[in-house]
Amino acid sequence: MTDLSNQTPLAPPRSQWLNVWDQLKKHKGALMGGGFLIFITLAVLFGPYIWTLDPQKIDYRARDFRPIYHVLFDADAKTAWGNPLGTDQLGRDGLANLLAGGRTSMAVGWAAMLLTLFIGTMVGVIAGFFKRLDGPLMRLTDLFLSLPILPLLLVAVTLFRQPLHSNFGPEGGMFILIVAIIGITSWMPTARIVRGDVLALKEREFVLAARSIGTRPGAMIWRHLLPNVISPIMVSATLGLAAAIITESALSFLGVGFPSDFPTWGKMLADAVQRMEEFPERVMLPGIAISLTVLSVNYLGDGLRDALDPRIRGR
Amino acid sequence: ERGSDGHVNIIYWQAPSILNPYLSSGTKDIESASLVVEPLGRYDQDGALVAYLAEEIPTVENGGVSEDLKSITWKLKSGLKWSDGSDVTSADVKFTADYCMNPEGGCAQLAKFEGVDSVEIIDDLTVTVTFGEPKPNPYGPFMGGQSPIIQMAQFENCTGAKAPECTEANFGPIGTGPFVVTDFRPNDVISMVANDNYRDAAKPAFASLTFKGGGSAMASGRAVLETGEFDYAWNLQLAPDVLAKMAAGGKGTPVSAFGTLVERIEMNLTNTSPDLPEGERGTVMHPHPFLTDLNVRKALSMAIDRDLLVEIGYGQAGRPTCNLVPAPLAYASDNTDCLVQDIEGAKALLDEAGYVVGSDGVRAKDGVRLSMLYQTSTNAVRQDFQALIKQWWEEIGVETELRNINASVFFGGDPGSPDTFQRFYADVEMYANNFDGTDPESYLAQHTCDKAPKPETQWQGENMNRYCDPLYDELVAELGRTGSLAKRGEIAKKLNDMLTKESYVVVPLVDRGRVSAHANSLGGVVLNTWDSELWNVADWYRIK
Amino acid sequence: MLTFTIRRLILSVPTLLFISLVIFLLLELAPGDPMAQVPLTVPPEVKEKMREALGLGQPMHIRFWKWLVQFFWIEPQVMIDHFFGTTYAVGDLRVISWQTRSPVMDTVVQRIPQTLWVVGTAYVVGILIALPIGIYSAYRQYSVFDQCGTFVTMIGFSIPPFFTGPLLIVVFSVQLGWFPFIYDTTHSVDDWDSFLYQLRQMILPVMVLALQTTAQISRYMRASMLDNLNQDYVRTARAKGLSESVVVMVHVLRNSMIPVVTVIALGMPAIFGGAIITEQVFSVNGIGSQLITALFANDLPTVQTLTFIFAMLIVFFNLIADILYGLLDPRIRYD
Amino acid sequence: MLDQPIAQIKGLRVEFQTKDGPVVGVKDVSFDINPGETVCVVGESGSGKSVSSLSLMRLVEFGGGEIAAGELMFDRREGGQIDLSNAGQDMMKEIRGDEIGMIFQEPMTALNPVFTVGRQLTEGLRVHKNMNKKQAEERALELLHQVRIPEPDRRMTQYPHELSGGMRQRVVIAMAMACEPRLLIADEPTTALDVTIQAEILALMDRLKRETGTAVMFITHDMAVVAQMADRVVVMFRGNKVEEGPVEQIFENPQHDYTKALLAAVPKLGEMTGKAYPEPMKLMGVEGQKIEPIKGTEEVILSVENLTTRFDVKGGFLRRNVAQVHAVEDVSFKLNKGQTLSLVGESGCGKSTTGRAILRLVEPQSGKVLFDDCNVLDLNQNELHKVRQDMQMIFQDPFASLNPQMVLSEQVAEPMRNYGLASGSELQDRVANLFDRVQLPRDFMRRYPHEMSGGQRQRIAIARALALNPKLIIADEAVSALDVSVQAQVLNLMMELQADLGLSFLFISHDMAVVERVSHQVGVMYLGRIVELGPRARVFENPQHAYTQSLMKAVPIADPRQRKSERDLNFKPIPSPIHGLDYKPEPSQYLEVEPGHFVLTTDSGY
Ligand SMILES: Nc1ncnc2c1ncn2[C@@H]1O[C@H](COP(=O)(O)OP(=O)(O)OP(=O)(O)O)[C@@H](O)[C@H]1O
Ligand SMILES: Nc1ncnc2c1ncn2[C@@H]1O[C@H](COP(=O)(O)OP(=O)(O)OP(=O)(O)O)[C@@H](O)[C@H]1O
Ligand SMILES: [Mg+2]
Ligand SMILES: [Mg+2]
Repeated sequence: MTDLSNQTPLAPPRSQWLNVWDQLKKHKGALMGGGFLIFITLAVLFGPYIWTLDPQKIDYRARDFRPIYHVLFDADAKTAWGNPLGTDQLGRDGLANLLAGGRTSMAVGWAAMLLTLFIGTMVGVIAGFFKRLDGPLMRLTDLFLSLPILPLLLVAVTLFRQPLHSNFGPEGGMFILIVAIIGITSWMPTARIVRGDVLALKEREFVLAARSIGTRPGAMIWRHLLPNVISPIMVSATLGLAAAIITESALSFLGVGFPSDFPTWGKMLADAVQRMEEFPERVMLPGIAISLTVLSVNYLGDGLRDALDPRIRGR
Repeated sequence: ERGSDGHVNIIYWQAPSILNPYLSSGTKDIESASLVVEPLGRYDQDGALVAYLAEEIPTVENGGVSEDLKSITWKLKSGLKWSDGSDVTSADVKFTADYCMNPEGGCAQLAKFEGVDSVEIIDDLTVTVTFGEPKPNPYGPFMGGQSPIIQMAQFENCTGAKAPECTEANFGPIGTGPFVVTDFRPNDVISMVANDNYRDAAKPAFASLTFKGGGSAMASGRAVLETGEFDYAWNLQLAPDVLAKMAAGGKGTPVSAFGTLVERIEMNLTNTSPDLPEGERGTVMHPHPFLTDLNVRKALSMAIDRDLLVEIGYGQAGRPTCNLVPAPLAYASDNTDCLVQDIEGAKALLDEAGYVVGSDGVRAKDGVRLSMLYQTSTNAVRQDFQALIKQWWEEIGVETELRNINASVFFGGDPGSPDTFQRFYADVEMYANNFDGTDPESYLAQHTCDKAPKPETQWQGENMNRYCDPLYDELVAELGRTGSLAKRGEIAKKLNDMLTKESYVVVPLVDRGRVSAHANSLGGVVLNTWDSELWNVADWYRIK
Repeated sequence: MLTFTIRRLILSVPTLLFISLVIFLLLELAPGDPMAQVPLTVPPEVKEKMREALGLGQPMHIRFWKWLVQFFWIEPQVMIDHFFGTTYAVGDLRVISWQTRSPVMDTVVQRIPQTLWVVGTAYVVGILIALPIGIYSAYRQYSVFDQCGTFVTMIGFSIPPFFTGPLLIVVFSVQLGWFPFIYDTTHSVDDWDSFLYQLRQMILPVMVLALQTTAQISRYMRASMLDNLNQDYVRTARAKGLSESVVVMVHVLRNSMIPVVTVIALGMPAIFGGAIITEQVFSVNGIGSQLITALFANDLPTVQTLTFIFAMLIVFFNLIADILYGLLDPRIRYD
Repeated sequence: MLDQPIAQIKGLRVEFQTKDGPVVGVKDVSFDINPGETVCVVGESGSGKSVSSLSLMRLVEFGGGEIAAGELMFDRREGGQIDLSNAGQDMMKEIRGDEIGMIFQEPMTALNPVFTVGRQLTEGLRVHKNMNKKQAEERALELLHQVRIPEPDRRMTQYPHELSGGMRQRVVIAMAMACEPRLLIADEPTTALDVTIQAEILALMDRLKRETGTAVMFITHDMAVVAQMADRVVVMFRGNKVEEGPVEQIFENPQHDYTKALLAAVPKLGEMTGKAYPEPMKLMGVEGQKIEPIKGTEEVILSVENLTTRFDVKGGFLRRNVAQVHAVEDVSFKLNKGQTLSLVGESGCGKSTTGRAILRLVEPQSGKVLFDDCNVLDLNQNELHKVRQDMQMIFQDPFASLNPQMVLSEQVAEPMRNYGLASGSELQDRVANLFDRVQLPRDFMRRYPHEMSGGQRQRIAIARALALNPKLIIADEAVSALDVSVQAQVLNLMMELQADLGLSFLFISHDMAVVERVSHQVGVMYLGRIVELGPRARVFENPQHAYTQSLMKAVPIADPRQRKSERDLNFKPIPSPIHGLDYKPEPSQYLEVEPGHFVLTTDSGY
């Protein structure tokens, strides 16, 4: 009789974030992804203070050096300990460029991704939630989908470069411009996906329940809808980061990106494609950096999604 | 023997959009059209004139050019036939001139006909072109790839505003050249077969030809040098080491030749500070704070190592130069004093001029810092140049900010855009330019005072650096009046020196040649930078 | 649903008109000049004359109106003429490209085949690879296959085609010499051998493009399968004694396909839009390269027309996606 | 060999591999099922009933479970016993659906949303019985007739979401019975159904058992159903079997404490006869319970007049509007302050819709809802927001009505945030008080809905509804999904609150015994109309309308000695509430048979 009354034994109450962390800890991929991401972020942030070589410093006597490991398969290769990852055709240091390029690429990737997510989620949620705005907002997405990015960028450069340049400097201005353009030209898929999910969520009973307790639309979106569309947003985020880094490189490639003395991974990759056969490391290194970053964000996103989902967390 | 060598494949990484050179002046269009339509005479690989449809090149000596230099009389070869079998007559020649000079036609080669008063038919095979003023160089009309003869019968109804509507004619002009178009896909590919009515019965050796356009210089180089899919690739603008690596593929050979194309840095003599109001910014109203100082300009030039630029950017397709007009020999100045880099000298010069190095490593004088914006179009080699030059300039204490602009904006004349090379909202800019044919007169005339781009002219004009020297203008006028070749050369050299070694407003860097490549099995290729590269395609053959 | 479709179709007319206006204004605002590619040797006066000949002197609204008339009134007539041999449009001015001075639509029609061959095939191939990968990785979540699949697809997604393209060229065309890499657009398929050649010349660009498609679609497929695999109805299906393959491939797949099909439908316009970088790398010269050359040459009529066709396809396929969504998922209703 | 059991479960132990290490779902369970016998498995929520049955189908593996020990002997149709616990999946494929059929617990999700009912019904038949499409469809139609779905032909081509919960459940039952399995596992098959349908289904299963010798393993928490159906009863508690025996023995002489508690908590129809007002239930193990009648007041708080709500029906390939569901048709009633009015009726008769329409969670077509003398239907969004502070709803499905991503304390705090009633630590205090009030431990505050048992979730829903101190609570099947012991607790809680705070309840339910216990007034709904309305005692003791009478007759009695035979039940096919667009329903007219006791005189469709 005694043990009838008490319920299932209780786990000690814990903070929500501790729970998320606990869960994340068990996701090997997420841990590795997160670890690598932290590593690479620290590297690009503080690397330049440790590896103090100026990435733009041209030393044409030391040009076309191979990475140091190259000695392993070719004893006579031109290498130097001063340039562990080799140098490019102008003798600029590979490692220093990789670090400096990473800074820009990561910054552009993250900023553009966040902007994309912000606009996409907002439009998607609003379109899904307010029936009256659905039509106009979806037509707006159509419009943005059909805007060609190149002329858009050229227009933006023409209109805004000067003011941004004088306020934020050449790099800062261009950074804002590029992030903004990538952001406003890539939020549409997120918006559509989020809208679809919100449309379905809206039919769920807990939304009805929330209405019955007097939840206003704003709070409804914030408390009930957004947390439940986190999973597609995570997918968009991981794909978005990669897409932003790639788009930035394509823009540099087309000559509308950052100033030429401002390396980014994408630009390094694009520049090195010509010499791919002779100096594979020049494409491989930035390529691997991009891929690993994207992969680690992807794994981290997977893990976070699992961890944030209380249903899975319970298991 | 005609048609005995089968098929030949040509690749241009820019694709031709139209086969009528009068409606487009793109190199790709002119050169592809040169397979089909021909001028009366062409320039050969040395820049000398050779007769094509004309019996001979008219000169003052042979009486073809009048003594007063006001008219030139061309005589067609007899027995010439269009590819449809009809005869080529002087009416076609006159029609060609009328076609281009029609004010509504928007003819791209109008400059060739500049100064032409009238074109008269003398007889079936003879025409006379009369100029309003004496023309020391009367070889504008009907000379070179830009100005071929088109068939009157075909284009009769296509003059003026109707020119663009004749798609069929523009895509498949009837010509006298060695090939005839069978299929034209704009911006893609042209299929051609040998012209049955070509004047030399033994030519061309190839029965058919494919002219593929599009892709990249990289891909077209590969297709000729590495995989052998194509026989001829045009203008391989590739880094020298990349090209060398490709050439090691062994399927083909790169060939190079030099013309008048010079990569240069232009110095802006006006102030383009964004703080100035629009309308005054970048005009002669506000002189540049420090580039107006000859010493600064000179120091900037001295700091540059042109040999290294060539080695890195162009290899066999470039050579260092200090001249705006590097060729032909008669016009090229012997100015070579810029060829040796002299960083220390540059520093000394600046010291002397009173620019002292500040705490940030940048020189300044009276509060004016030597800080510059250096712009150019987007292009891998130019960006390498920018990086190198920036480094040198920083070594001598000049701060440099780089900017690269999409070529279609930079070279476009959109008056609304702040980024065009005419508007020149920067301190220095780099690009390449050349002149048509072998006479630099109009080229040098681009630096007269009135050619400066300004708001009133919608920023159109060719005198980018707003250079203005009455002496120079006077000399240009004199050049226009001078007929003697020797005298002309002298004046031209003087003008060249005024712009370069005397004032350093134009800082030439590299004399850029052209590298193309042909398959090892393709014979008869003679690279020509004065005219269409395909000028002698009739002589090409297959090495067996 | 019918009313929904009709309403959407009607609504798409003003939408499209508005889009076309926005595109037009955008292109007008964009810096650039059709004379940018004219050699510097051509003097400014001549350029000015050429600009006038292109009609650039006219005010903006007149040019827009002209374009509207040409595109919506004359071009359809040309199409009718073409199919029925009538002569409605004879003598009317069509949308003329500034570059080629020929009707834009003719070039488009000429280029659609190679774009469809290459980009279309790549899309189909990409989907065909992506679906099984997505399904199996979800079915065996966190298995070795899933991990590898994730790895490879994410790598594929994060590496730009301007890298994979040349890489494949170096390996397969230069080193091994197996496939040509300059696409022959004049090649016509009329027998087995020419078909084989067509296959060979398509393989490389198709591979590059399919990699991207595969990466994306397989991610969506996997996520969607995962959402459905744990649903109760799957257990019900199993309890009926259906085999695993039927359970997964019929019950789960059908539900998972709902979002994926719409993603696929939304990707369709891109097929017609071509693939700019890949087309350039392999000289395929499809619609994508037409657009990019036109952009660089500031050939506004072509850019405007192509972008607008693209916009029409986007609007159309978005409608299709919405309708498909409604048809595939009986729970969704439109009213 | 009739004495050989058809299935023997011996020492079953099922473990789940979770991220926190293995969890034991079933510890040690053994029992047999003989041919033609109905074994009822009862027990509290989470005691391992479903897991045991899933193990028998070998479906636990797909949910991450593993049969750690034990044997599952099964007697094949062709003879020969096999141990299912180590049979291959190929073998299982043949057995599942064909020899063992299973009815699942949640009808809402058990059907594939994108296939038609017909397709899902015929699938199994075509696999196991080698029927062609036509034969299978004929058989499916026959099955739908058997489970008494209205308009079976139409249903074949409909999608699951187009059916009401009860109909879906019947489709699932039909599916399980399609191949006439030798063993039918029914996991709470009738929980979502109203008494009449429930009675029909039970009768159907009974007939099947008799005619084909099918053995039935029946999982339920409704002791009345157990009493009606079972031959033998197995009682489970926390993964173990605690008691097993013939049904009479279990009911009359329970041995284990848990069984005793369970039986004590069962509300029995007729318990309230003679009492004018509802009163709380006597619970075992609760000391000092005060049991007092709850009188309430005579002051009208909610008055519904001629409420009508219709839904559009889309049809055809293009999904055009083809008809309307007349979900609520001309409904009027009055509810007094501090009292409870119950709406009863079969599934799909419009009870939930009525409740929602009052709160304007669905927009009614016409009518009046006077709450505190203001017409709710005329309010704009802002005024509505204000009114909702006084009217709250507890939803039918507590799980669905809680946000899966939000911790419980937040969900309870949300209404107070919405109205800015409290914030900061005051808010936390009030939430904690509410938890105390619904007798949930405070350390549940950080949990998520899925971490709770059904009963606990329902209490959260109640706490949330109470947060605003409303005057009226609409409780839509608030206790149907709970097992009896929890149900009793929740009912007592609600009555206690009513007594303390003077709450009014609109209580929606199909469980007549529960309704009898809690209501002051009862309204019987049929096909969108109220067919009978009056004080609880009058309606229960003197039902006037034919439908009410049959409803009363169908109520299962929690006494194994009073089984109803199939003949007592007189079933009428249920008409459809769907009518063409041009259909004009006539207004309802009532006859007052006794003071306050009204009966519909116009046609109700019954
Ligand atoms: N997939 C699973 N993973 C982990 N644990 C599970 C899983 N399924 C069931 N359990 C656990 O197994 C135990 C038995 O669950 P089961 O579903 O059999 O309960 P039940 O008796 O059917 O209860 P109810 O009456 O609520 O349906 C519970 O403690 C539950 O938490
Ligand atoms: N959103 C809707 N769209 C269309 N029809 C609906 C909708 N909601 C309910 N219905 C229909 O309205 C009728 C009444 O449904 P309601 O949910 O009110 O029934 P109920 O009495 O609560 O039944 P149950 O006891 O099964 O919950 C049913 O026929 C149902 O199919
Ligand atoms: Mg259960
Ligand atoms: Mg209901």
